[in-house]
Amino acid sequence: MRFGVVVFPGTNCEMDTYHALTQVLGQDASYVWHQDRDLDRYDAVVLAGGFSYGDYLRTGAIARFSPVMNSVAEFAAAGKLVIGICNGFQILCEVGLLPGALQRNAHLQFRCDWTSLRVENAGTAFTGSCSAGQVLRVPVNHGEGNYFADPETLAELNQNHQVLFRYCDPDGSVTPGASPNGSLENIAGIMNTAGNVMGLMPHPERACETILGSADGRYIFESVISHLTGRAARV
Amino acid sequence: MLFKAEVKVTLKKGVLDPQGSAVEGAVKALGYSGVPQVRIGKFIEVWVEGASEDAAREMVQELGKKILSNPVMETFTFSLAPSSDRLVPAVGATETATRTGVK
Amino acid sequence: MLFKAEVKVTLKKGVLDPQGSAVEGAVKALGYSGVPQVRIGKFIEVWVEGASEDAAREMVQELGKKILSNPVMETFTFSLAPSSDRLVPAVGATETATRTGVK
Amino acid sequence: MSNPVEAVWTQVGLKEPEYRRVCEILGREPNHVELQMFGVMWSEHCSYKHSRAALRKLPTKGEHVIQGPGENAGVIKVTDDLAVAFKIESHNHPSFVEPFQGSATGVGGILRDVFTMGARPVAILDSLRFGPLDDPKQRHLFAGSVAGIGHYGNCMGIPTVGGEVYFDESYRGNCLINAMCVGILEPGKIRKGIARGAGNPIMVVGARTGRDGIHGASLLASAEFSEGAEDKRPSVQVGDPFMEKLLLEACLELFETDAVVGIQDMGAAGLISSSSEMAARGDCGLEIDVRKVPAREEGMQPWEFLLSESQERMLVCVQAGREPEVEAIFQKWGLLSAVIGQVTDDGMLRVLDGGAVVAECPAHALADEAPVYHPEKREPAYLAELRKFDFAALPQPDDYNDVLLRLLNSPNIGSKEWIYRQYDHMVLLGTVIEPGGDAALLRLRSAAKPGIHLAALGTVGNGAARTEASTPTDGEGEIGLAMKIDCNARYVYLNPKRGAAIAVAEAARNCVVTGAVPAAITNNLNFGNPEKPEIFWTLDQAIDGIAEACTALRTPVTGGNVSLYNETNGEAIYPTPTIGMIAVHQNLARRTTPGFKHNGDVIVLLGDTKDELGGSEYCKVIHGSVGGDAPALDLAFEKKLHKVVLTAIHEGIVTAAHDVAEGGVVTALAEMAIAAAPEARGCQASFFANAGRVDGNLFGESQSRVILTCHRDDIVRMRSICIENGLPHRLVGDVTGDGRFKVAALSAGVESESVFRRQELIDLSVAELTTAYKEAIPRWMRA
Ligand SMILES: Nc1ncnc2c1ncn2[C@@H]1O[C@H](COP(=O)(O)OP(=O)(O)O)[C@@H](O)[C@H]1O
Ligand SMILES: [Mg+2]
Repeated sequence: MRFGVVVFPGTNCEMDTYHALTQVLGQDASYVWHQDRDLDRYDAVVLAGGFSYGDYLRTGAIARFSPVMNSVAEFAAAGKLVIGICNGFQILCEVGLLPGALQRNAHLQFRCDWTSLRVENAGTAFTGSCSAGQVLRVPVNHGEGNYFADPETLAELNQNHQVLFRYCDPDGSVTPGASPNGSLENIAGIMNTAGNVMGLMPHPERACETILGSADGRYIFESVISHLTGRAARV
Repeated sequence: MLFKAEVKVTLKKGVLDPQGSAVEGAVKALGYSGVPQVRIGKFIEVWVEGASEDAAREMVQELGKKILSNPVMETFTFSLAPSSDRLVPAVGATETATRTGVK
Repeated sequence: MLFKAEVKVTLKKGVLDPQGSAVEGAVKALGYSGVPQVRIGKFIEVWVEGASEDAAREMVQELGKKILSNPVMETFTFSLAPSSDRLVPAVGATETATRTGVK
Repeated sequence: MSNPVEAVWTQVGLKEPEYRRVCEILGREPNHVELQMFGVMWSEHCSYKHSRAALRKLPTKGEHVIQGPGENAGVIKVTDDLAVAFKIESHNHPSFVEPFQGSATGVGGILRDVFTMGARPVAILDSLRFGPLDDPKQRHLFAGSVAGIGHYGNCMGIPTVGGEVYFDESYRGNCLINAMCVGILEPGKIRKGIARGAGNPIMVVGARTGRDGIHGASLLASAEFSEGAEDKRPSVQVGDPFMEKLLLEACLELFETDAVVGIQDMGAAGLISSSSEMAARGDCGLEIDVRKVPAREEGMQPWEFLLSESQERMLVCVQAGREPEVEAIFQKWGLLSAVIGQVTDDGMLRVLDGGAVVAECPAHALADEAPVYHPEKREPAYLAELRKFDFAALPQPDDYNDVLLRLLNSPNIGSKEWIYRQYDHMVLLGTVIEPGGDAALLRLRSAAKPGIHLAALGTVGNGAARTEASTPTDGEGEIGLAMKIDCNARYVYLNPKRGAAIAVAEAARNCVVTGAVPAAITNNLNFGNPEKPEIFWTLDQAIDGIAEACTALRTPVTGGNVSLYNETNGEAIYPTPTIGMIAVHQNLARRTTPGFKHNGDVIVLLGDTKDELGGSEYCKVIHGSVGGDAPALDLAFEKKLHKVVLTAIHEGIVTAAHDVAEGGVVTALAEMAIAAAPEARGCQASFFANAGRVDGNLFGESQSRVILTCHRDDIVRMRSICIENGLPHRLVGDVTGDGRFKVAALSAGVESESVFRRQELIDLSVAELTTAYKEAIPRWMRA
């Protein structure tokens, strides 16, 4: 499958995402400079993590106006898969492809740590290789990952099973202490109503090799790959 | 004509403000008791060239909506007045975003 | 008596404002040409209980110096007026944030 | 000379004889601009005039050293196609004034030093010193510095993988912020800070120039702090890591062309320092027009352009005619580039202001001809006093449980998680041993490769790249880099030479316990005012200590930084020669960490335990005293220890390893139990305590010791490795699975030497240990 990894000025996880997709998962990938508009050749697009435009003003606030974002919106409207990791998630919220917003972590500190994620909905393009309730060990790395949405939006997200991952204890229970950032209802990752745009704060690309501490991130990428190829998961 | 707008961006009611709460805590820790609440927002000074005050106002309103605030959690208000500030040739790191061509 | 102060914290002249520059660039790239400068500061709303307006004013002045601004790089001004706001006791994440404490 | 003239040199921080020397060189009195240039270039910070002669004692050669001191960073060769550039830098004074921005820009500066060499930065380490945390001002400095370092490194996407921090009274008025950067490059592609080729253009690239930090180098970093120094303070430099990220990517892309003759970061003393140094290295002249420098502020004077320390800028000497290429690359990254002058062949640095010459002097005079001082040195009287310290007067504790918990709860020993959880320590996918143990360990087959930049990887248009998926290995046969930054300044205070040697040995030991072979160091000499003979003696001794240790351990010094005048109101900090160590790991599958791995593993203590309490954290925390001498150090013995540890690790018989440092052997053991989490393991151990005091044996900080664990079946082999190398060792206990931490002391019985008396001294749950350890810093920072 062909992945486009979108790079804004200030993006800094593009090499990691590229490494995971190509070196570990054996997929085709190439970088998409934020001024490019042509996404036709890709089966899926990943907005990689980092600090686009320095995170100045608000995370994702400036990147959302990049030319590539129009194409990403069209790509998504055509039903193709879009994944926003960390800063990518923040951008997708700013541009309105995903509901809600990401606020400063409740404790006000940047946080780089391992977290446990409970898979809330295993029947999606992004989680098909997981089982419901499965706990994935994936690190977070952000200063603003505190998910916020107004009560109506939150209710809708829950109703439509759009919440894909919640921070949990290693045994799978969702407790306030398990959240690294004070996120509403421990939300770590969500998708849009159409089910083809996902944003998540944790970094699955950092958890694709056991030597790095976990290979659980592969469940997420393998889900996408098998959704795209229509074949069974390989994990 | 040059105008200067002062844009105040504040969090919507009901949106938690961890920074504000932290300041409340710090204020208390310093021994001040009568500070029931602190909310932290942004104060953005925007200098705009406009044919008229109305034109300038319209522009700031647009900027406030499009970029300076995020309607999911924030609101903004602004005041605007003619400015006689002498600005350093409008450059600075500015070029960054321009040249990298945010649309 | 409850007062509400609106504190504007701005960077001192000459201090680099990377945020402001980035926004300037973005604004330009969005096609607005007449925005020579943007500077980003903080807008802080502080509710204070005071015996008099003067007492409240004095307190805000102190807070501004000690907590709300970083005198090495920033300056602040404020306005203050009686407030009839009914403040809801802070809740939720507040607790945590308070404890992490600024400063 | 009349009075008004006298003020002239002091205004720029020069001494009268220095001023006279300038006049001699020029054959006339300098004008205002020239005076400023000499003032800053001949400042301690830029010229090393007090330390230069002593620094020559450091060993700098080794067959793997391909760039020693003198360039922006040192470089060693690791494999035929991979070299490592690394360097350390201090930002002490600016951080004391504004901790967040001071520390952030410190990181920014050291990153530029490394990528200007043509390397891609892959790791940052930080070394921090503050006063005690019960002081709100210290908490403010600490919190601000950590946030600032995180802000810069995190935004840049470069992992901060390790560091160290100490809190001590001596840093109350003068914190230390040292940052080290490690980068990778192809050995043949080193870039240098040189200008050459008359007619070649000189370009400024990156950020605009404002009045930031003017006189930072000459006044802030080259003089003591005193009350009321406020007015001397330059405007605070604000870091823009976003700009620097663009600058990094643009420079790496530029280096793939051959348009660059030389490049240098514009750090301390900005344009004047970079231009004169580049000219001096190339033995040429330079003509630059300050009006061509993109300015951020209005009405800047020529000398302000020359001295500005605005961040995120580089000076580049380009092949004539290639300017458009350079411009295009910087433009792609949204950055400015401007030709400001050209190389000449007359050896002069000529500064123009819109065409008119405003300053002219030999480049060598500025860059190389600052006076070299051989300051007076005198052994400080305090040392003799300290040596008289009577340990017998210290009572032995009644409750060893309590002692251990208090030690673990000391911010100097306790977990540093509060710090490194604020740092991205994983980005680039290289970190295979995260912070929290001893050294950090990075794999080289990470997402970052030398010479890699986005254009080379193929942005859209170059077609999609596909690589065969490699089966993820567990690192078998893979090479890695271990790194650690270390300095126990209390030892240096007690014994400058030995203390400095211990810093080298300890940094090396921390790398060795991961399985890596120490290769080279960089160092940051943080001291007080060198014009005081006692301070200079200490500095000189410390350099001797580093030299001795580096020679013995075969870790040449590839560079470093000197930060002097770390004093406030006449009070100097502890002498703090921070050592940044790089070590090479030949097989990542054998990487070793401190946490206990298996129940039933046998615990082995390597090295000699002596009753040495001098300089220990135990004496400080439990008895509130600092005295005696630093622990003994035998470098040949240290080397032997390294050999044993490395042999055992690479034979695959070591399941966990940890060096013994602050808090002694019991603390080290406790850390191994704590690090076993999430597994609840414990241990049952006993130590001999017949030679001297029990507390001295348990908590003393004898050097050259490592605790490791082995499977029971491998013990015979482990012992024979020790015996073959003549290394003392003892089996001290077993790893247990009950989550209890038990330690006993063994002493010779009264009746017979061979009958031991066993005294159970410590029995705690590992959960209790963990709480004490993890709360050591947070308990202060919540206030
Ligand atoms: N300032 C810091 N920044 C990042 N990591 C740190 C810092 N201080 C300590 N650490 C990490 O915490 C661990 C313990 O550090 P330290 O107590 O200095 O170890 P040691 O006693 O072995 O020298 C190491 O992995 C170290 O890299
Ligand atoms: Mg150690």
